[in-house]
Amino acid sequence: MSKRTIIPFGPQHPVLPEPIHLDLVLEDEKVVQAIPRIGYVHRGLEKLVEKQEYANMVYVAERICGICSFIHAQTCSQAIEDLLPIEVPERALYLRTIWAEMSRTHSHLLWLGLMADAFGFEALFMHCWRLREKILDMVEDTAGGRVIFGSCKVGGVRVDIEDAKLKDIVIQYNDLEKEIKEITDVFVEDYSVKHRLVDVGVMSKEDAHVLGAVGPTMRGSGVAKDMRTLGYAAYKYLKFEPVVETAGDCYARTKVRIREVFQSIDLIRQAVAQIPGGPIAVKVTGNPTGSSFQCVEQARGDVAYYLKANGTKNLERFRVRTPTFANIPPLLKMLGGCELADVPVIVLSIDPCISCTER
Amino acid sequence: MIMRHEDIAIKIQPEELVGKVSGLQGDGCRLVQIACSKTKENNFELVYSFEKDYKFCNLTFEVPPDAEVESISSMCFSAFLYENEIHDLFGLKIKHIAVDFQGTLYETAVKYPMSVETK
Amino acid sequence: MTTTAITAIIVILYLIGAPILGGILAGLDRIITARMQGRYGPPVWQPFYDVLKLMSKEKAAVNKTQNFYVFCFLLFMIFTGAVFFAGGDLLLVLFALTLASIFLVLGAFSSNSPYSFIGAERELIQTMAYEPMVLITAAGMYLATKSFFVADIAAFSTPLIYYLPGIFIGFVYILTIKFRKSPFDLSTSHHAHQELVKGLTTEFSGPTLAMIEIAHWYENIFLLGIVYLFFAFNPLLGVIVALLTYFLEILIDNSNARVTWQLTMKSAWIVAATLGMANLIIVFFKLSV
Amino acid sequence: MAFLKLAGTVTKRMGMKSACYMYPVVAREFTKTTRGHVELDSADCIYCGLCQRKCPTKAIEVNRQEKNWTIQPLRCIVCSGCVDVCPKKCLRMENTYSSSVTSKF
Repeated sequence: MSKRTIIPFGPQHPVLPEPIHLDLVLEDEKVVQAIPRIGYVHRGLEKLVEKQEYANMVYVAERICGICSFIHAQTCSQAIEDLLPIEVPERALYLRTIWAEMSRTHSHLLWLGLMADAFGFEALFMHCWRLREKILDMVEDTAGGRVIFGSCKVGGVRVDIEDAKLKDIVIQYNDLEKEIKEITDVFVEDYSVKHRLVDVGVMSKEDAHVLGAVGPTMRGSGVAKDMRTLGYAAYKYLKFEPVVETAGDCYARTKVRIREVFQSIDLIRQAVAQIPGGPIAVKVTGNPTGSSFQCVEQARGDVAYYLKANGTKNLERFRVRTPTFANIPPLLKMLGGCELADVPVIVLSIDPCISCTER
Repeated sequence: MIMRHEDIAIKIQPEELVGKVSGLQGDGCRLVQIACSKTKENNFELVYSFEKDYKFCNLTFEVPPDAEVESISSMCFSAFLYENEIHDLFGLKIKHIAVDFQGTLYETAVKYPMSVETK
Repeated sequence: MTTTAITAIIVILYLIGAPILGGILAGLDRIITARMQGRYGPPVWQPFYDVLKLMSKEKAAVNKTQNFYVFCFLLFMIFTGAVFFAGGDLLLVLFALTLASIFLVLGAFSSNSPYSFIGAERELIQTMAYEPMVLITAAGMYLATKSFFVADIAAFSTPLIYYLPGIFIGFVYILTIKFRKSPFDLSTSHHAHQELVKGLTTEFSGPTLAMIEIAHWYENIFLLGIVYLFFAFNPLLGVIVALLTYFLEILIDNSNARVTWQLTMKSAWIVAATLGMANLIIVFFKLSV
Repeated sequence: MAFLKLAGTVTKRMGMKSACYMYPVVAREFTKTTRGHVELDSADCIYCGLCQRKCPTKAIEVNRQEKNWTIQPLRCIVCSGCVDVCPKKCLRMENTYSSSVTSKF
């Protein structure tokens, strides 16, 4: 018999990191329906191909998202290399892998912090970001930028990491691993945290598949799919298994990301141990033709690039499907029937990046 | 990893789309993305990407700009966002979208900024 | 000097001192919290700067009654503390406290914003959650000292904590709700970083918000006053325990997520029913035999 | 059931140095590779305009006749693309951020 209230949630809301608008239809504190609305930060980056040379599109791609920046640049470069076509030197592939995994660890720590903030745990939030800062320092030391790495280009990478520095990264990660463990244990074991995460926003394996969820959102529901298995960059030489949890709730998605942080650290160790010497880039000549389709695993899920070229220095079509875009329909499914207090937790559990989504 | 679109593309006719998609759905394929682009002849080329066990398959077909395409969101609910996006950016009409934003998903300053007319 | 004169001096001291003390406490809270989170934190006077700035802001209210309710909230909060520190009736004190918080809830309801509306509903649920324990505290103090008057309770020669350890723990538990600290900062939190924005106080701004802040300082000092009562046999120990309790609350705030209202309600009542009631029954039999 | 899992960490942190530093009172340390801002050694510059053409945000303006090279720091996205193409290697990437300004251009 309860009265229905509509709560406008966003586009500017303190718990939402980015502008998405949800109209939440409430019965008391129960969400009956959620209607999404995006389009507040559309930047028309896909349209920019008409003005930018294909080599410059790497810079544009990198700025689609401030967090998965490197992997965007990597995917874009991969697609253009595919169109040209050129072979990238081994060392560059390894360096790309190392940077991509560094980007994954910092993205996941950022997300863990935001998640802690969503369930009202300020101290945990600060500590996650304190650890992330150390990774950002390492990134700045190797690539030159803090969140916009700027180290990837068509044909390879722009800067090399000396072997001594690579060893230093592994040493720093070894120390960091213990500190990260100390913090992530709180997510896994603390009573009040579990109270907010377990059985919240449950999505079944079937729903995850049918609704096209990607990344940790999908793997938290028990679908073992990780695009890194495709073997792009140096992943074909590294040993890893997709991280899977079966419960499908926010707790499972959190656990997937926590385990992926450690998996990434392990991948960095493997890559540093195996990295060959040699050149880091090849000369790029000619203009791309044909079309390429790339699927690469970002921290938030797989990103799909569809590039079409016509033999001129400008690409014809630059299509990016970002992970959050694919995760919005599953999000709507999860929001139906949840408590108002759980809305931020569920929205955060897909790791939304609305600016990515709208490009 | 080399994945040329040409290698995984399957050319179909616009009318076949719904049948093909429901077949792929039945096989347990997952919708990866839908992309629209212009062709040299000022037509729209649509690419529906599906994936199963890391094997990709792109359904492609061309339609004239004033054509109407049937939505696949009744089978793949997640298609509704892609279809709204294609409508808002390219101006291609898509019928029977599960959640139709009626052109308000992206309210761009230039209507249909990537359409063939505004070249 | 007569007792009335002394009482009057204490009340005046409270009226002037409580907001200053409460503000400093809030400032220390922010510094300690910052240190716990690995930050520097603001200067200790920051809460005063905040309130002064709020005072200077434009008066923007959704409607006129809102400000009236908030004013009543402040007034009754001061009244609560004044009666308490004057050594008055503990029952009157506790019901005046409830009345004060009801005025704040009314103020939030009157603004018609869905956020403050749900915040107000949650505040009522919270009131329901902590009220049994508050009443048990009063009853326990009465059973132990045979008086409802704060002056008599404070002058009681045996340490009250000796009789009421369970009630003390239970009271500290609900103190987390009253201080609006994690895990129970449901209706409004210090950071405006929850699903209800700032819940109860979303629609208040400028001088009105400053009044709420000042009322909270009065409230905090009064609540720590109750903690002090448990150790009133030794004033120095009482103050130390009150401060330690506040520190404990900060520690709890920094190591807990915000829980749902269902758990708040359940746990507060379980604490009241077990620790509070058991203690009450034991005291009853011990003192009557 | 573990309560207060973070209590140990937060108590430990109380006795430790803050993880933040008081910027700008304490200066920030830049690494050798940090991309801060673009600088020109105008003595070597031949005003070829390659950097202007390569710049993705059109932040650089080169005038060959007047021998003029200007950059709009607020448009620059510090991608270092101009530094890579400069034929005379007279463009440098400094590792300090460009200083704050009060007006846009």
